[in-house]
Amino acid sequence: MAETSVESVSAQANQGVKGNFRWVVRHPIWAFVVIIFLFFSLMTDTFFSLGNFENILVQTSTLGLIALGMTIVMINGNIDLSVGAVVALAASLTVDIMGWPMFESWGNWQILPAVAAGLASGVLLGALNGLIVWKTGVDAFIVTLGAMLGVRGLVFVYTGEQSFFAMNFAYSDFGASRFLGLPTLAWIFLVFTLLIHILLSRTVHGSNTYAVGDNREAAVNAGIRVGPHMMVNFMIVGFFAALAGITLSTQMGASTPNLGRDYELWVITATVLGGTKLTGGAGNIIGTFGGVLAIGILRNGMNLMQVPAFYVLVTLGVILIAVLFLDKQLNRKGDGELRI
Amino acid sequence: MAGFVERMRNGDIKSLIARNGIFVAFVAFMIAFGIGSDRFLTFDNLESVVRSSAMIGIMALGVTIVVISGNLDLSVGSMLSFGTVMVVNLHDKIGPGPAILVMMICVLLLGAVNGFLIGFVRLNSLIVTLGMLSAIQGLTLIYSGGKNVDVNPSTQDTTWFRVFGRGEVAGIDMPIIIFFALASFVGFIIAFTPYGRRVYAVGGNPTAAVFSGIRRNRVVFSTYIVSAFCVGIASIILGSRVMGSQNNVGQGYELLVLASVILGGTSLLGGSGSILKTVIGVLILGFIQNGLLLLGYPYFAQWIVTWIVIILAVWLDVAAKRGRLLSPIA
Amino acid sequence: EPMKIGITQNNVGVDSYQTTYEKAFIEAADADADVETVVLDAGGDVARQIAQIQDLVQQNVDAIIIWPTNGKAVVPAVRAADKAGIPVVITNSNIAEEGFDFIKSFSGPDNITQGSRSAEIMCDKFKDMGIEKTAQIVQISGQPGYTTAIERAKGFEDRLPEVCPDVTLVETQPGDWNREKSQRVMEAFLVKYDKIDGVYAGDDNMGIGALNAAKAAGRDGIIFVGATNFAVGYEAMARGEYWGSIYQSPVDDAKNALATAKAVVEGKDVPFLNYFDTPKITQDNMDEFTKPVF
Amino acid sequence: MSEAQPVLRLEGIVKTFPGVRALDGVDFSVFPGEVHALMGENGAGKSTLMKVLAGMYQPNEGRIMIDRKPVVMRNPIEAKQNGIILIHQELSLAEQMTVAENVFLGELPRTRWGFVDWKVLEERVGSILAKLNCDFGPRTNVGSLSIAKKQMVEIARALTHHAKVVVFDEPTASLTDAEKVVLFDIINDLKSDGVSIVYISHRMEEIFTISDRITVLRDGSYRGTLVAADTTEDEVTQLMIGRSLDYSRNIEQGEIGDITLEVDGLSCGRLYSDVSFAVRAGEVVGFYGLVGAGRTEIAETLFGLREPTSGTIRLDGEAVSIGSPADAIANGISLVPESRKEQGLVLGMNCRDNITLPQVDDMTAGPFVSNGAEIAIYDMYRDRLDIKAPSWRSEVGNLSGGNQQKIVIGKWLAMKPRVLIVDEPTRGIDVGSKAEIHNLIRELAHSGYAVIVISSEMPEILRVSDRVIAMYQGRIMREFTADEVNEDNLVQAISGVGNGKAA
Ligand SMILES: Nc1ncnc2c1ncn2[C@@H]1O[C@H](COP(=O)(O)OP(=O)(O)OP(=O)(O)O)[C@@H](O)[C@H]1O
Ligand SMILES: Nc1ncnc2c1ncn2[C@@H]1O[C@H](COP(=O)(O)OP(=O)(O)OP(=O)(O)O)[C@@H](O)[C@H]1O
Ligand SMILES: [Mg+2]
Ligand SMILES: [Mg+2]
Repeated sequence: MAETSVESVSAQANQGVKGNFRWVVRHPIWAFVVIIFLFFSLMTDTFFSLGNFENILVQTSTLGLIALGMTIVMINGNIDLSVGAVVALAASLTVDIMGWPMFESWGNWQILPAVAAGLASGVLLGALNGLIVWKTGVDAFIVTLGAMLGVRGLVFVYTGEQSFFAMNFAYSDFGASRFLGLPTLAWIFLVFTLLIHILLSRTVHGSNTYAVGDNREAAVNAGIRVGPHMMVNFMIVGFFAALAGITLSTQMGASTPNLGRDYELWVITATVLGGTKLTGGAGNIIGTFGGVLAIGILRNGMNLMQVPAFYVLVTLGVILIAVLFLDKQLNRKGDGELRI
Repeated sequence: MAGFVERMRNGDIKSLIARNGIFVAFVAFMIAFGIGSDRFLTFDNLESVVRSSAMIGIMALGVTIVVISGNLDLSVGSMLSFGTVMVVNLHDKIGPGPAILVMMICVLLLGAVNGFLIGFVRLNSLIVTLGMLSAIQGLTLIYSGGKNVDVNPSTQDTTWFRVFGRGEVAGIDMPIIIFFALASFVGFIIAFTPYGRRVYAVGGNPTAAVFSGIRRNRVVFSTYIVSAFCVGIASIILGSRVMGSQNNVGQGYELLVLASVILGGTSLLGGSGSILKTVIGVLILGFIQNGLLLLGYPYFAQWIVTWIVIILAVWLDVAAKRGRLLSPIA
Repeated sequence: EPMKIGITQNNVGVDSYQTTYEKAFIEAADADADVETVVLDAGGDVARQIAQIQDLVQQNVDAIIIWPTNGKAVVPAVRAADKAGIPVVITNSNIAEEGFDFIKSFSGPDNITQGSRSAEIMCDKFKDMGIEKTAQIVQISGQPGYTTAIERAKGFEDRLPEVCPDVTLVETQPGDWNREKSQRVMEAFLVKYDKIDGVYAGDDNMGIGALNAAKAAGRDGIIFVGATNFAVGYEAMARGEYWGSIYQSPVDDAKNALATAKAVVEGKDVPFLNYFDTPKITQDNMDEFTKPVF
Repeated sequence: MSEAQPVLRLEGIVKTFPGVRALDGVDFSVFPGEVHALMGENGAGKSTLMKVLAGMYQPNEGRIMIDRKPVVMRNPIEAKQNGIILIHQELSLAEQMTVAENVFLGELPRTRWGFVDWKVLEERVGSILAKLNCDFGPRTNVGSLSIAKKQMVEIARALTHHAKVVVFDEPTASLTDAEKVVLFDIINDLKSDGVSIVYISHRMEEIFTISDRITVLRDGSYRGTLVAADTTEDEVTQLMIGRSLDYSRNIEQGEIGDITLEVDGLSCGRLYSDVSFAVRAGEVVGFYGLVGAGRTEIAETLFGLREPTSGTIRLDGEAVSIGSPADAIANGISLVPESRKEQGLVLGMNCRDNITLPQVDDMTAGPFVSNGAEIAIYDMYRDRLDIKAPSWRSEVGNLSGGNQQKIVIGKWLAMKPRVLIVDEPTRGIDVGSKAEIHNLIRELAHSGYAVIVISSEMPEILRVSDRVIAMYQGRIMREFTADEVNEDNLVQAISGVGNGKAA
């Protein structure tokens, strides 16, 4: 067909010009990460050092782990606002259970059932959210907005408003431990990032995740069991929220009922900055990783530059919008686009 | 309205209930609490609940319109902090009238920034308003230097500014009157004017709206102006009620406001929803908090009950619309 | 070379106290040629505070002052700083005992004592009025889960039965350090309880919110006792509407913290619990105090 | 064939929606290896019946038998397991994914490790696409395809399975002739493999080309089954709409007035270039060309949706600049867009509000929209276009495809424009209504409108146009008057051969 050859010739020419920028166009957040990285390296003496990079990795690992799960549910066309509350629940459960008298004789092994219980709580709440979304057909935004309040309530019921302290120092030692030259928490984050990247890009479940988010009705028609599929994804995000709560509590050796407040908003921000669409069907882990790093570097860099607290808020807000704007400019479509 | 009357005449009560699941939820709820506590259905209590819901309610009016047009506004909470701090701070300096004027202009400007970025530049509304949430919070702190602001105590009882939060007309508190007046006004505009029709169309299918000659950019822009206007009004009431303000008074309101809008059955996808239902949503949320307090439950019980009620109410609403309880998704 | 002292605060801008503290801290540091500071704010988030402590360790400051967002959760971070050889001073509200080994000193008010003192103020007033056998009171506490809120409530609740065993605390609800929230909570209390003789609020800001509600409902004769005396509270006392509070100066708080940290760096001896005094203030003795600046 | 047992039998199927009895005791049976056409007016219940068959809807009454065993199919998955595949009337694709992923959606091949087996996937899809003569590869993004090609992707799905029954619901509504030929070959192949086909279309000539038997539905009830070889178009039409069609009722050309719209040297990037033509009041100009020829893009430019890179547009002799559809409407230009779902309708709104949307500003009583005026307009076009909807309050999204299209047309006719552009106006419209719409277009021209008709159906172009403009790859090749034009020279002009003036 003649008209396609016209198209493809010009498309090829296009590729030649833009070839090198293609990757950046697909992940504009990484351009931004590089820019702020250079900026803070030049502006402060303390930013550019291995120790600081490790700090950034560990500090972002909390948001980062949750963002992995959030990316999946958002590609799926859903959202989970309850992650912050799940962070607090898992942390409180884990830290508390490890101190139960029944595990006293277990020594350091007492950490295991506690961690298992913490993770299970996240997975279960995820399953509950997913089940409600599936069976009632109520939008995930609403279901998880409710859960965000309700789970926080459960945390307060469980803890009686108290913070818990991990008597077993092995727990917080783990949070500070290193493995093969990197902080263990950084490893956990990196390994799960890789796993989820593979899950999304290589497996059937990953492909279905995109399909369901892209066009739920089409997915139903094509015979994907959309309900259970979504439920699994909610369980994944619940797992990661719980895991983040646990790794965070290993850093603190303690838990507080207010842990994870506002995390949902920051995680969603990082994910969207990474190119995941709120409407579903698009996004990837490479972008999310960039989004998480961007927020981590910004916060760390501004701390090191001693930006006054009030201005940090303004700067963060403005930068969020600026990145979105950058993304829009890079992804501008050609003359095929209508002026809608 | 005409449809409503007609359906009543046809005796089609079942379909009426089906279409308005949220009202049923509301009534059931009021009865339950009325049985649980003898104070619940007293005039004083009802008035107190509606009064304390009025600010969330007024903000929810604007957010409803934003959501109907297919967007979100998460910046209302920090905008409320900003407006309240500003109007209270300026009250003693330039007098209540100018203070209100200057504050309204500033808040509308913030709304215009939202509207411009989302309507004309076409940036994602969730992230823009989230960014604005943070930026406005910072602006507020810079403006106030982080300090609480207060109306000079010696004028607190004499300034006419007190009317908005503390005044009464015919025994009814002013915030309630403003809330219902504004709700009727906005409700009529959105339901019965060409402007309202355009807002629904833009939310329902933006492409088709543009193909129908609607200037989508302007419509989206305008919804954020309306939202900012509502926040401005809420700021006046809050400032007047408290006669002072903190930099974080509005923190967390964005999600409460959104929750009540959604509770009323406005879909986040845009194109549907109504002010009347939002008002019901606001009242349900207000009564949950109050009802449990009266029954003597601790505050975190409110959160758990809110969880259950939000899901049940919205479920009832969508189930009624689709005519079956469970979703057909396999 | 000046010494470098880093501080991570709880949540600047959440109320005037913290803001005034920050200002006073920076002013005091600027006035002192020997000190250079890194001033950070955790925004109320424990995780962010831990990150900030790590960043300060990374910068190798000479001392770290921490205003804990949570007394327990910062302990491992404090321990890490201590391991890195950086002395830590805690300010305003203390950390959990488990962390005492890793800090040089605590500088600040004693929140439990403050709670007890508020209970005493309340009780003394009831005795004056002769209603200590029948009085019913309500409590409006600070943001749930935060140390200051918990300690003040605990101090109050423990002390009250000791001094006035017949006074009943009928209900406690949080006001989140927020005047408007507190006003709403009080409105609900007023509907619910026909008899309220006293209100204890976790700070004056919330106390004034409660007072607003009582005034609007036309309920006179309620005794309001708060903590952290704010300017609005002081003025309300002057008008005779508000009974008493605890006088606590953020300027003293800040200066005390900086001085403690400086002394630690210089290797001087400092008391481990370096409390500064927070006296009772009521309508009777308020002339002895200047009006708070915040 | 009649002695064989039906592979599929639907008995007494009843399906109701709030306020509508969409199916009222329909019987329908399909024999192995036959092509069974299902016909009926818009809203007769064809798609609903097929959705019941595919497990998307549960019937209120009646039963489904496959191989003489009653089955209950609660969802599309179970239908698939029973060997039933439905190619939807409305496209049902994941737009942001590749062709390959879409074709095997829900059943992607796996490797031993549970990963997607891309190699196998691409091979299998590649061979299916080759069979369908498609010029795009398995890795192409579906979102970048034209509607016709998306339709081919849908059709490709039918070939992934060994199905018992394949249902095509109006597959040709947006296919070109070339693709149609491929489709019919595929259908014949399937048939010779013993697969049964249910084929829905409003195009008589297709029905008689490929079907063995024809079942007609009317207002949700069964009207009869005819053997294709023994019947005529007229008989089928009679059964469908209760009367014969009178194709000759073509309204005479009225008085041709002054030039209303004039386009001079209009270009828009790579989409089309150097386009010049004029339309006079009282005249219908048809634009014909292959899909992708750039006709839609010209219409969109005139309607303010694209910015031309060069050239001028004149209305009544005055140059105008049209920045948006709002400007276009203010200038008296209307466009019935190509894609009803995306561009034409707000699916969640009711019928009345959709029809009056472009002019809602003018329908006020005081500050409020006037209920009466709106309903009057709705009623008028409902009657004219024979729109079948339970009431004006029905959500447009719940109407049948053809009735949705009628709402779009009604919406733009109600504007009473000076220049009316209609892009593929009768896509999915039944024969009766189609004739009615053609008459309407003629009538409008007669009363002084300037009308542009874009269509890929040659009979339609030939029937309504006073002049025909043939386009090829973004350029005007030739202009014909109604007297000159015929099928042969038109086909020649749009395929780029011959003596087109711009060639
Ligand atoms: N989900 C629904 N809700 C309400 N009514 C519906 C729904 N789906 C279909 N209908 C109604 O059922 C009737 C039959 O519609 P259907 O789509 O089956 O028609 P069709 O024969 O396929 O028409 P077309 O030729 O236009 O595609 C119509 O009156 C339509 O309005
Ligand atoms: N061969 C092609 N390759 C890529 N995109 C195409 C191709 N053909 C058409 N398109 C694009 O697909 C969209 C819709 O295609 P459609 O088939 O309606 O083409 P069109 O230009 O409108 O054709 P016509 O002028 O015949 O109506 C248009 O935006 C068009 O640019
Ligand atoms: Mg159909
Ligand atoms: Mg076209």
